[in-house]
Amino acid sequence: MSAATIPTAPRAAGRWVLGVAALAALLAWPLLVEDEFIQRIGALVMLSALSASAWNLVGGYAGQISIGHVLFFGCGAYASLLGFTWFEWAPILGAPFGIATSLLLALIVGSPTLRLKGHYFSMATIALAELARIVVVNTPALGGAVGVSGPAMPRSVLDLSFISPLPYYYIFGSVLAVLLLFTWWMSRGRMGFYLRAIRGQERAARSLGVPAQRYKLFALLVSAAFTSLTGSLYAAMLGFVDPDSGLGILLSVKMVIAAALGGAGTLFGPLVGSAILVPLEEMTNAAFGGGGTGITYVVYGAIIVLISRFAPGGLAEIWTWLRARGTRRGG
Amino acid sequence: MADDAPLLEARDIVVAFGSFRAVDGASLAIRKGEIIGLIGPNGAGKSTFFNCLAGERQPASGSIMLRGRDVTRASPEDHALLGLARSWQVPAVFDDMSVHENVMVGAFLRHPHAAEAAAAADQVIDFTGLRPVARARSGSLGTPARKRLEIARALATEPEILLLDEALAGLTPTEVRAAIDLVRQIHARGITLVIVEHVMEVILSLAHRAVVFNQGKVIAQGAPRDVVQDPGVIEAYLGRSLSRKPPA
Amino acid sequence: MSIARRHLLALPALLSASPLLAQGAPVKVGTLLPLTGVAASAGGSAKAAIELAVELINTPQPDLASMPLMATSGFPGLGGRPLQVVIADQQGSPSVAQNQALRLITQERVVAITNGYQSGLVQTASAIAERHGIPYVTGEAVATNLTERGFRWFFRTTPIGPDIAAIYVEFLQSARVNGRPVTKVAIVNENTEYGTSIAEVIRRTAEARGIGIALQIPYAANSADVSAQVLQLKDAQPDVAIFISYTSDAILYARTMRAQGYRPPILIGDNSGFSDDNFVQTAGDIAQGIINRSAFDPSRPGSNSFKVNALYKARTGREMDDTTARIMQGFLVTCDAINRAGATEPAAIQKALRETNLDAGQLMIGYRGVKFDEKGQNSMASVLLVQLRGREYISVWPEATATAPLQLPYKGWE
Amino acid sequence: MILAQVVLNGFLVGAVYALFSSGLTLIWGMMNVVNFAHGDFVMIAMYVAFVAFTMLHLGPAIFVPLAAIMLFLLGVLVYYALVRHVMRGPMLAQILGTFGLALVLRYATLWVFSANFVSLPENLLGEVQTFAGLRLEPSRVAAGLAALGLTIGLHLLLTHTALGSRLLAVAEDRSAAMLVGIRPDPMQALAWGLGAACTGVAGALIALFFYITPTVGESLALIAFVVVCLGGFGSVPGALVAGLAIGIIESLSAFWIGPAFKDLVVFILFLAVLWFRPQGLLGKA
Repeated sequence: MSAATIPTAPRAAGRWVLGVAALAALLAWPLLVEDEFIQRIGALVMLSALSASAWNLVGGYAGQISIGHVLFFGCGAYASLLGFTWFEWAPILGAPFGIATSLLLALIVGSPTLRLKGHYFSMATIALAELARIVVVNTPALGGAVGVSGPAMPRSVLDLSFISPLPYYYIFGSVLAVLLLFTWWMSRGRMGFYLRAIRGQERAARSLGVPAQRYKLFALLVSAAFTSLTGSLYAAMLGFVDPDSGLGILLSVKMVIAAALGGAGTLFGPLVGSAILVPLEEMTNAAFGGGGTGITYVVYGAIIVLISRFAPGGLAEIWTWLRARGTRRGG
Repeated sequence: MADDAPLLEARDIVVAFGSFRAVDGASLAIRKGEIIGLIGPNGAGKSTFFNCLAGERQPASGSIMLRGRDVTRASPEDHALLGLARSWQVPAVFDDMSVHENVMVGAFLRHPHAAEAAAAADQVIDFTGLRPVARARSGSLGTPARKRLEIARALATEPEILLLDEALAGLTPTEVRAAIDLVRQIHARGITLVIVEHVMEVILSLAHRAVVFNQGKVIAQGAPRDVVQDPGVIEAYLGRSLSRKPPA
Repeated sequence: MSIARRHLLALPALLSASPLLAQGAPVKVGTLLPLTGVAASAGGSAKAAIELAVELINTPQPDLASMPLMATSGFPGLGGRPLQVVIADQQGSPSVAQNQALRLITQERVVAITNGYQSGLVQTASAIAERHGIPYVTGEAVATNLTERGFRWFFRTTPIGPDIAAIYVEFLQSARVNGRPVTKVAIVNENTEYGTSIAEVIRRTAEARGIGIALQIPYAANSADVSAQVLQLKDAQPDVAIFISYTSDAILYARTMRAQGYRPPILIGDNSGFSDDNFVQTAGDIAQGIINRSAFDPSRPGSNSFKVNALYKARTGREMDDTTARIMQGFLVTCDAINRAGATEPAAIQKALRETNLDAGQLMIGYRGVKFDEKGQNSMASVLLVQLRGREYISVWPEATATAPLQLPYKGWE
Repeated sequence: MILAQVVLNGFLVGAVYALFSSGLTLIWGMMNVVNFAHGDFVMIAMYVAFVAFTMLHLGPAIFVPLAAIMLFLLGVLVYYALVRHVMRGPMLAQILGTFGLALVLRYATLWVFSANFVSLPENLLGEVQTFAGLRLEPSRVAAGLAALGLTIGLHLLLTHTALGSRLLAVAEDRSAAMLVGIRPDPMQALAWGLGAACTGVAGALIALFFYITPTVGESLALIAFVVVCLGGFGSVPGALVAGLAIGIIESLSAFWIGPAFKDLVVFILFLAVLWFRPQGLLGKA
């Protein structure tokens, strides 16, 4: 990188120490906590971070706000469980087919929808996901409204049917690590710059020779593949998917808000967002859900409102601000 | 490509908005090394014509050749690849990126690897005098710096021809002089320039050839000083403003 | 003020009353219900019923002495230990249902889990219970496949699709429209799992017994408008229209049929939406004579159903509907098994559940009894038909158990 | 005859769609702020009508304006307390903030009123009328007329008044508007107030014939978003046209193809329109 962007040696060293410590903490904490419910929340954080990070490629870096990513999630989830229903495969073996279907769908719908600007694009993605949901609901071969199930009893380890949430945590975490490494590599190279330029001013980017349509489509393809894989992993863990839980609009929105909360278009934003949202949702539900008063969502919603009110750019904004302050004080 | 062939040539360009012909059969040939000034009253069609040249808009009829290739229907990114760069009337910098990163986006066109692009961007930043703000978020810049950044970003694509759309509008006289200097230095690097400008001073002091638009047509072209004395031009456009003696 | 508020007020009284009578550490039972999301209204009713059940078990109820655990306080089989329920919100999500099942098992250390509401959620939540070896009893989920999974810890007290279809078809075979047998039947079903599966089993059963389904109209639940379906029926003029809907659509159908002036000779509204007291209160006056299936007939004074309903009404101001009653019955069966197990070990409770053998008199609902087959399905579950009169459903069929004679044709708003 | 009734019902449903989209046209379409809580604004207005009728014994002539006023205040409050700050950030922050707001409104209502379904008597505006064999519900006709009235009113406000041009100026370019001496905050707050007030009228009228429950907004909101987008952002008449079109298409496709597929038809047509007109039906290119 250029002279201007090379961090000074002590800061680079500090960053390495911080990174290694964070990684160690991420790897070790579930082993130190014995509570399975907490471990499971950890696994769900990873799952949410996976889908939000996949979304982040298109929605964050390229700035194309898709609210229909559940389409790809559903492809993965359904491919896994249909593979079992039709051929008695271990659910995870359906994942490649889910990814293939997602890529195909992304290719077909990507070109026309990525032409659309702003809200029109978002609405088109919603419409596409809803279309998929309605088609599945009305297609008995795809499980219809009833949904499809995985193996009731684990047959082999390949079924990924574990009593403890720990294996899920580490499996999801490893896939997330691959995705984040890719994102990191991408963000530092031409593609990352081009996607951010497209987000900033697409017309200006194109005048600088950025083939916007091609890059957006490529981002969508990678994003779709990882979102689909997330769906397959989800289905393997849950052993059940129906049109609402696999293709419902709420899931798309949750990918968006997890990324937005942590900071869209940043590497760790979706992970940070998920690490806040998922435990918050589960904890408020555990604490207040049984009361039946809805206070669960009042608290959950209010915290989201407060974050958006005080850090509209996501929590990454606070981080940048703190770092800027630190630099100023240090320098 | 023969040396005497035009670098960029537009023939009989027509752009219609409904029944209104914004550009109505305009033609223009630009040779390598020229500085062309496009002038004309508001709504004369010069901006629309400019956007056709830049590949931003496709004409209803007519053809555009860039370095011997037909680019009438080519995308803006293909224009960039062929060595045409532009700035925008309303600066369109990437607000969330630093100045250096903005310039890198342009540099990536010829330097696919990040390290090379960064080095190339550094050179352009030094050339355009943006070094002091290189690390700043470009969204925080004022208008003069944004305009300069636009030019820097365009230069980073290493163009043969640079199209500037009112790059000097809204600047103070001091800033205008600095900008004129920059344009001269760009030209000195062998880059052909097309400038759309309202400020006559700029056209008169920079342009080799002025092209006057009125009602979608090219009504006159030639040396700026001759053109501004053309009676037809005076009547169509310059009118009162010419009574003021242009500065030397 | 709202009913939710009243629950809140009643709760402290309940908590402070029970320890006085029962002794020892409470035995925890978990219950999964939809307390937020589109099914929240049903979940709210069920929650009130579960809380009533806890109160009934923990305090002596001589009036209900024919039912297990009612005459005593707490669990006599466990030295009088009181019952404590931990209610969790599954939020209508299969994933949350699993999370909450896991929380109930690992954090709350419940000895059994009950209910769950939507079949898909019961499926995922019970898979967690199965892996952890904790008994799971559902009182209301009807999807047939739930008891086909070979689970050893899963039990179901409610009648399922085939039982439901059988009673409808038997009724249709005996019913007369203008003096002739029923020939033309139309089904309008919401197209999620509930509506689809019930419609399917009715169609199969009816066709097997020679009654053709002339028209089936699946529709998407929570529609803003249902007039097209009503007009389709008006056009087709079936002898019988069977609606399978959730509460929101049930209300809209009743209103739209009135607006479009459509009344079939026989109108059947299957359970869920049409049983919901919300439907009866908001649209009952314009749906007079609608026929519903139910296992719960509180219209006969002196019966357990009547008494439980009266207690529920005193608590909530509303009638107990069939779904709520089936949920409560499932919960009571679980508690009876825990008591008979004489221990809180899951295996003991599982064994006691397998040995369950309750007769009709020991239930608060109209089943012939509760006895689980090898798959965990209650083989004695049964259904009867009820008809809306005023704001009450009265049992009308089979005639042997009916409180009042059937009235045809359908009156609607007149 | 049946077909005529199908089309008429579709038309009236379409008018309802247009009605509950009218407020969104202003907030999302003109001011370019995403409002995920729109459906819940409608829901709040329905509860205002319900409380006014059952507890205060007020008729529609009073509770409709009352809902408009209450929602106007809610809109202004939401603008100053939340939206103004959220607008500093990217568009995503609006999704985040209004999504959270939607949850708070929806479940605070559930807290107060419980999840039970309630409704107003269906004959508050009179009994069903029959004209030439066609059946008309007065409450739905009122909703249709209100949709028309609100659309025309909003359109006139935006195109024919000084206030309207100031609103548009702020929507177009906040900083440019400041340069010509328009204070953007009061204008934006006013837009939110007006948008919410339209929503208030819509909710109170819809309450006349629909059931009321805290989650009712959820099922209505998506259609409102499609209506505004299909009509074209920034086009008030577009939303009316789009609403009516969707209503009629839904009704006909539900009758002919089946109600399970009516949304399928609507979404396919929606995507087709975007394919040929990426700016919506009446939007500017």
